[in-house]
Amino acid sequence: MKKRQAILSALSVITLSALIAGTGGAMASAKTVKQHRVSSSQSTITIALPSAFGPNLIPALDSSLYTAQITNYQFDPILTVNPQDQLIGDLVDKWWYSKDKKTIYFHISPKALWSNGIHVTSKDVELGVDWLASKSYNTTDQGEYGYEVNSIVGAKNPIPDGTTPSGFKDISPSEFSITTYNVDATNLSANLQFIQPLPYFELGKLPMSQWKTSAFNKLPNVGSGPYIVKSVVPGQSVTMTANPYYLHGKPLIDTTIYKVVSPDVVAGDLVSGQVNLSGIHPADVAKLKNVAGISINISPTNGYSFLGWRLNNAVYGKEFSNVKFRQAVEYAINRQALIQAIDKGYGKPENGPLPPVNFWYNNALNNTYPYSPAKANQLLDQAGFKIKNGWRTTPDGKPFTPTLTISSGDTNIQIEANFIKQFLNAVHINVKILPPINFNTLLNQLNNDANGKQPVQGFFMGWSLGSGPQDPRPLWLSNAPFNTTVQDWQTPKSVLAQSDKLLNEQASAQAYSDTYRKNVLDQWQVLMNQQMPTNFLTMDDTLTAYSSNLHGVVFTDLGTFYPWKWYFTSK
Amino acid sequence: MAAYIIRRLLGMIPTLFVITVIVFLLMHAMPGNAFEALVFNPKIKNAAEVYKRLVAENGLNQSLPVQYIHWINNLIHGNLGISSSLNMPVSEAIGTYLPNTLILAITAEIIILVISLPIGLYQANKVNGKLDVSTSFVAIFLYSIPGFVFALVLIFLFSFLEKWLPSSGTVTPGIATSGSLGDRLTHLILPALSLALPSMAYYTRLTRSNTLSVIVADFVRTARAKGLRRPRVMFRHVLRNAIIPIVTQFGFDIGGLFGGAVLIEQIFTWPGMGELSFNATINRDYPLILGTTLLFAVMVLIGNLIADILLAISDPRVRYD
Amino acid sequence: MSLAEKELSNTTVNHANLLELHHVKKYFPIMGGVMRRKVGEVKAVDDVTFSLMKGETLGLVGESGCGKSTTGRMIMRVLDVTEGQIVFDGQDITSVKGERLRRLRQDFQMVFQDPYSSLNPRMSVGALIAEPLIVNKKGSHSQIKDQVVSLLETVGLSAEARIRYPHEFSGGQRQRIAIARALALRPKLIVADEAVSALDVSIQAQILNLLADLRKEFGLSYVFISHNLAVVKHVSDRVGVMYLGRLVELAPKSSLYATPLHPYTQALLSAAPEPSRTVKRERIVLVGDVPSPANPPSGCAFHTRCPKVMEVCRSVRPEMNEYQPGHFVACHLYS
Amino acid sequence: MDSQVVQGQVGKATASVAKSKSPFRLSMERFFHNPLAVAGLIILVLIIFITLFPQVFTHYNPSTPDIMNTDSPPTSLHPLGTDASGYDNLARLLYGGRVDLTVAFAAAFMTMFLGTLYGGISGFFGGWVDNLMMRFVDVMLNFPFIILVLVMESILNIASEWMLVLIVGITAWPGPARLIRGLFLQLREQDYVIGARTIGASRWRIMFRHMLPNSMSFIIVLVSFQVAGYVGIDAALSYLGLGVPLSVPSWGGILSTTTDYLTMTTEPYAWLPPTIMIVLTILSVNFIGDGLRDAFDPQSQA
Repeated sequence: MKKRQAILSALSVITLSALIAGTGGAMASAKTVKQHRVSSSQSTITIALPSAFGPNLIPALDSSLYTAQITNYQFDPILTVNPQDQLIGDLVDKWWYSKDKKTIYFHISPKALWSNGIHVTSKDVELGVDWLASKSYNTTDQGEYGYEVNSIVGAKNPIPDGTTPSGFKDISPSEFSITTYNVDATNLSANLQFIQPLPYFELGKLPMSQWKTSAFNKLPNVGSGPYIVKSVVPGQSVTMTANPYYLHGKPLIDTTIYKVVSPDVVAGDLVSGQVNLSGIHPADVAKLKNVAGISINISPTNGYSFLGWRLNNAVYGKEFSNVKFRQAVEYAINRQALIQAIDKGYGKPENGPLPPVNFWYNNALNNTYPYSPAKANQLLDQAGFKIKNGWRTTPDGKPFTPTLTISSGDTNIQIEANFIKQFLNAVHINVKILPPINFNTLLNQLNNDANGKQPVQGFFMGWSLGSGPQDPRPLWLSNAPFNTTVQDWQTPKSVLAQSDKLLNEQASAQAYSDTYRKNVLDQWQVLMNQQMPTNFLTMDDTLTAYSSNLHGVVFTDLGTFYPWKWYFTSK
Repeated sequence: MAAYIIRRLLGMIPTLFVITVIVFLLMHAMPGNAFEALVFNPKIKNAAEVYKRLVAENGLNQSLPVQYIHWINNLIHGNLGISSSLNMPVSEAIGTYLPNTLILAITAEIIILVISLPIGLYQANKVNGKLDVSTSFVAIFLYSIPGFVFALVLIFLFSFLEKWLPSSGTVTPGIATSGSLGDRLTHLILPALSLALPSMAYYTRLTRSNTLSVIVADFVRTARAKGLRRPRVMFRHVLRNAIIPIVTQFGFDIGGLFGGAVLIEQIFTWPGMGELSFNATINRDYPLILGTTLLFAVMVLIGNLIADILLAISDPRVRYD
Repeated sequence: MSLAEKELSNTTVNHANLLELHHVKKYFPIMGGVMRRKVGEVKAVDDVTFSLMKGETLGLVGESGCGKSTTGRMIMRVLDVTEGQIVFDGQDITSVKGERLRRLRQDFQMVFQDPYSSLNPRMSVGALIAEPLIVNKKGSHSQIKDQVVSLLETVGLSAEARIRYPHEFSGGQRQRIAIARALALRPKLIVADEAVSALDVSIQAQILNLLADLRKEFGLSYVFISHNLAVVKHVSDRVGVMYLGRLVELAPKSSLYATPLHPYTQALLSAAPEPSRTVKRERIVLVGDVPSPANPPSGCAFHTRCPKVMEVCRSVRPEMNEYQPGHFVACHLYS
Repeated sequence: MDSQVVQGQVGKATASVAKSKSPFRLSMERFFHNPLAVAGLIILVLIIFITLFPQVFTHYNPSTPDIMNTDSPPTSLHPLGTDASGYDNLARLLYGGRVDLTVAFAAAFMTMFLGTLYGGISGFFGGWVDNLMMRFVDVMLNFPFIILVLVMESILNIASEWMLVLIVGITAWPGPARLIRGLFLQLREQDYVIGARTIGASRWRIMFRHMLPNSMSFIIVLVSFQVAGYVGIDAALSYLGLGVPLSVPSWGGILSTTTDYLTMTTEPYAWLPPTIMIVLTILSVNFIGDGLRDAFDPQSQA
């Protein structure tokens, strides 16, 4: 709980996941906002952040998720997704592909203005691309964005500051094109949509090596998003004011304040009105429901928790590699009970690598692996795990006492691990939970385990998949650097090859057709569901509490939408 | 005296050296480094390569002595390095966070002094009187409550039940008077009180016993015999002699206040050194760990030096050598 | 013949000497400066030579800070000697260490000024007196117990005191306990460092008498250190007067008190209250403070305050000379 | 001749005498005449009894989670409700003291042992030994405690109450060491210590028979205040996520998960009992420590 959980939350989705503001959205598709006369007494909204934001406010420079939340308020991307997970225009209003699908043409919306009234031009987009591709930017850890532009011709590797990858063409002030090396159906939604134009008139003359130390980085005075930073108190709050030239219209609320609040007092701040919008714990829902003036929103999340097994582990790698073992574990764990106990019912069982809320989720996976100790026992028996003195042995007849490694800091992880241990003990698997270790230590042990000698056997973690119709390849391709579970998923090789094949197919030229891509991803999800490379556990809902007189907030699995349409009524 | 101070300052150098060496070894004994987590971040392309490059650029693949010499060399040139978790120069991070901690610690010390001293003096004058016993009891009682519980109770009472004081931060964002003296003071009260209260009991008792030992001392008896009035004796003789050990103790406690602030800073979202160093350690941000520890050590050593000087001034028997 | 020569000749010829100090010095370093180098010395004891015969009591007098206690502690080997030689019972003990020193120590014991701090409050009187015997393995458990009882009675305490603790006794009684403890090992020499100064006058007399009795009974020798001239006169055979770490006069009691030679001794004696009112003496009042031993005056250390100062006193340090038989004085007036 | 004297006087010493009181006994008598100290002692003994025999008061196992009954309000079965793991709060409260008291006492004794040994040696020998040893203490004192705990936990990679004891023991001794060293330096110049040297007592004898017994009262008082200081340490560390694992019940652990605003306002049954236990324990230990100090050193009472 407490402090360190907030630190983990970038990776672990368990509780209090951040409110990622999806700031895009098409005016055309959205119903026009009902014009409640905004004579509200309140013109300031205060949003709680569970952990401190970073010091760098130039987009993508800071690695903190919370900093991204602030910069995403100030800088709109070229494209965005709507609450229905569809890719729609933002600063760019029209885009089209060349015949060979390698070049994409973009047209900048005539309404796209900087907050000082100047038009957003191709030059500004170019600067945004140059920045992401530059050596200066890539000396850092690439922030939350990573090397997003490496698909662009000429930007495979970072290029010198101030140069433009040859794949980027500045056609006119309102038109530009991007040419990619390969045909990739996922590229636009997974990478290019996030490109944020940067104000050329402010940053164009400044060498990129000096951006980090520039005044603009500390207090960017111009932006293309709904709110512009007005003042920053390092480590505790950022005050932003409405952008009068915002392309979707001037926001109705004058001031947005992002304020870092300790998770212990945030509920109190909500009740006392010091905070208007904040993520909360599942246990708090029932308590806050009864508080006058507070509303609660429950949205699914695009992330899940899982139980990983080191299939290359020197001690039990062979046992973990048996698919029947992993399937048995999936049957043995009562995931619905976990959701009831830990999430107070706000969540769903997870059956495959994509959560049910995901755009590409295969509904055929629903209700696979229902809780069934009998089925689990049966599978384990089949796999040869015999019971001796009440505990199962390995098929070789040796004692089978696998361990679970968990990270310290988050109490919920420990609670959940204890329940999992109980469930596994019930099917005679004598699993032991090792004392919690530091999260970095756990990562280190997972990272440096090519020979399977690290103490980690089973581990318990969470995954946040980010917004949009994602490309699962970075997570699941057999050579994905972080994908430790698939990496050592040695047997059978044919399954791995099949998975890679499907993953590449879902990004191929044919995959520009949603039906084709869906079909491929469906097949892939079935394969994963059957193989259980990790034991998928639960998907927890994002729980948000907000002032009841705050209206217009659209909550989805991708975050809160349309901040410029939010408004307060008098209570 | 000057020679004494110079000698003490020079004497700090080997201590600091040993501290940095120990910190350096300790932090490298911790598994993992600042960039390990990005390998697990699916949003980062070519994460393995990026990881390798960052490790190489930050010199983490070099031998420990080489890394240490590099750090010392930079330190001599006034460069504390770049924090990998904050992505900003360590000196800048410290420059941002240190003032908050100093303000908090100094205010807490003032509160301790302003409250403990009169109470302790009063108790010493009315030893075993009703008030002496009851305030002693209250002091021990307050001392017995874990600091963070106390902080949360204070927030509950004064920020939620009665909306008198803000629950977090150093200033109120988004208002006209944001950052004004009054605004800052209202934010300072609760965290400073939370930090001060556990020590207050201790200082009250220290004052009480110091004053008692001074009161019975011969020279006060003499002063009284000379016919000086009680308040005058109290202030001219007793206070002067009782206050200095307390101020001296303050010097020794500076480190404790800094370290003890970690919890309080977290609860009140007070961006100070405790928070900074805690996060640095969790994130394996080596340059920041070294920078903050060095600063802690310098603070504590200076605190000790001040304490020693005060002691030498107050007690001529203590020689500068 | 200078004192030093005479005393030296004594060592070779006269084996009646129990203790001899030859040019003993004790300098305490003063550290200072940035690098904490030695920047000076406090000459606590500066070139002191004297001897003590078996069965004799030598009094050492002087103002506080004159080095008499330091001398006593060097004799006890509690403080290391900076320079010079201490010979005890024919053996050079200046730099004896370890087991040998432990064995030698049985022969010389000490009685401290403050009987409140010199007895470990956590030990019973029996344990305190038995400790020297136990440490030096003097007999079995029951033998030691018997000895404790006898020692207690020797110093005039009842055997029941054995099971009591020091805090239950008065100052005088405690000093008796301390004496019993010092006697336990049957020493040849006892250094009594202001042994009665902390006691009431009536008690002082009792303790002094006890010491005198014990001297006869056990054949003891005493080095009796005190700032109190009357007390020293009461117990001593010979008296040495110290000033600023130096011995300025050494003479048999009768001779010293009747005809003090050194101006300092004269001043001390004139200031001391005399029991007899009939004897009227001219009071010599010394002007100025005692100079710092860290920076003693050149020549005769006393010249800054001496009423009879001469030119030579400022530059030449006077030697100790035998002015009358057995009466030594270090003063240019008599050379 | 001497032996004859001894023989002759033995007879006189046989008369029996009233029992004499040692300084320790006198101190204890003073202690037991101090009502607050006695009250503290009684409370502490009660608390220790509860933590030693929690089975008397509850039949629940504090480490068996009950997934079907989490976050329950008080019921007749669970008078203090259950927590997020379905652990019975009462059982956790009763068993929880074990960890806090073990950590507090063991850590206090460990720091005192290390502190006494280190400070004792440093103060006893003085000189360059002392100088060198104290520089090291300076170094140790300069480490921010919580950061050091964090680093140690990362390195040693275990989380249990014994880990806490070890960490606290390793990190907290320099303070007491400095105090005890000061005391030993002072004791070294005491007449009775010099006296012990003149009778030929060995260094060890001087240290253990003379200096140590006379610093014992000081050390006991220091221990009592250390215990009081460390009862809360588990709570503080748990709050930062550095405490004992969840499966081990501890007051600090319970407290650290129940201090958010909503729990504090709506579930007093969850957070008040552990708070009361911690406060009571610290309070009673403080009273005992106060009583001991006044008893050993009557002057300090004035």
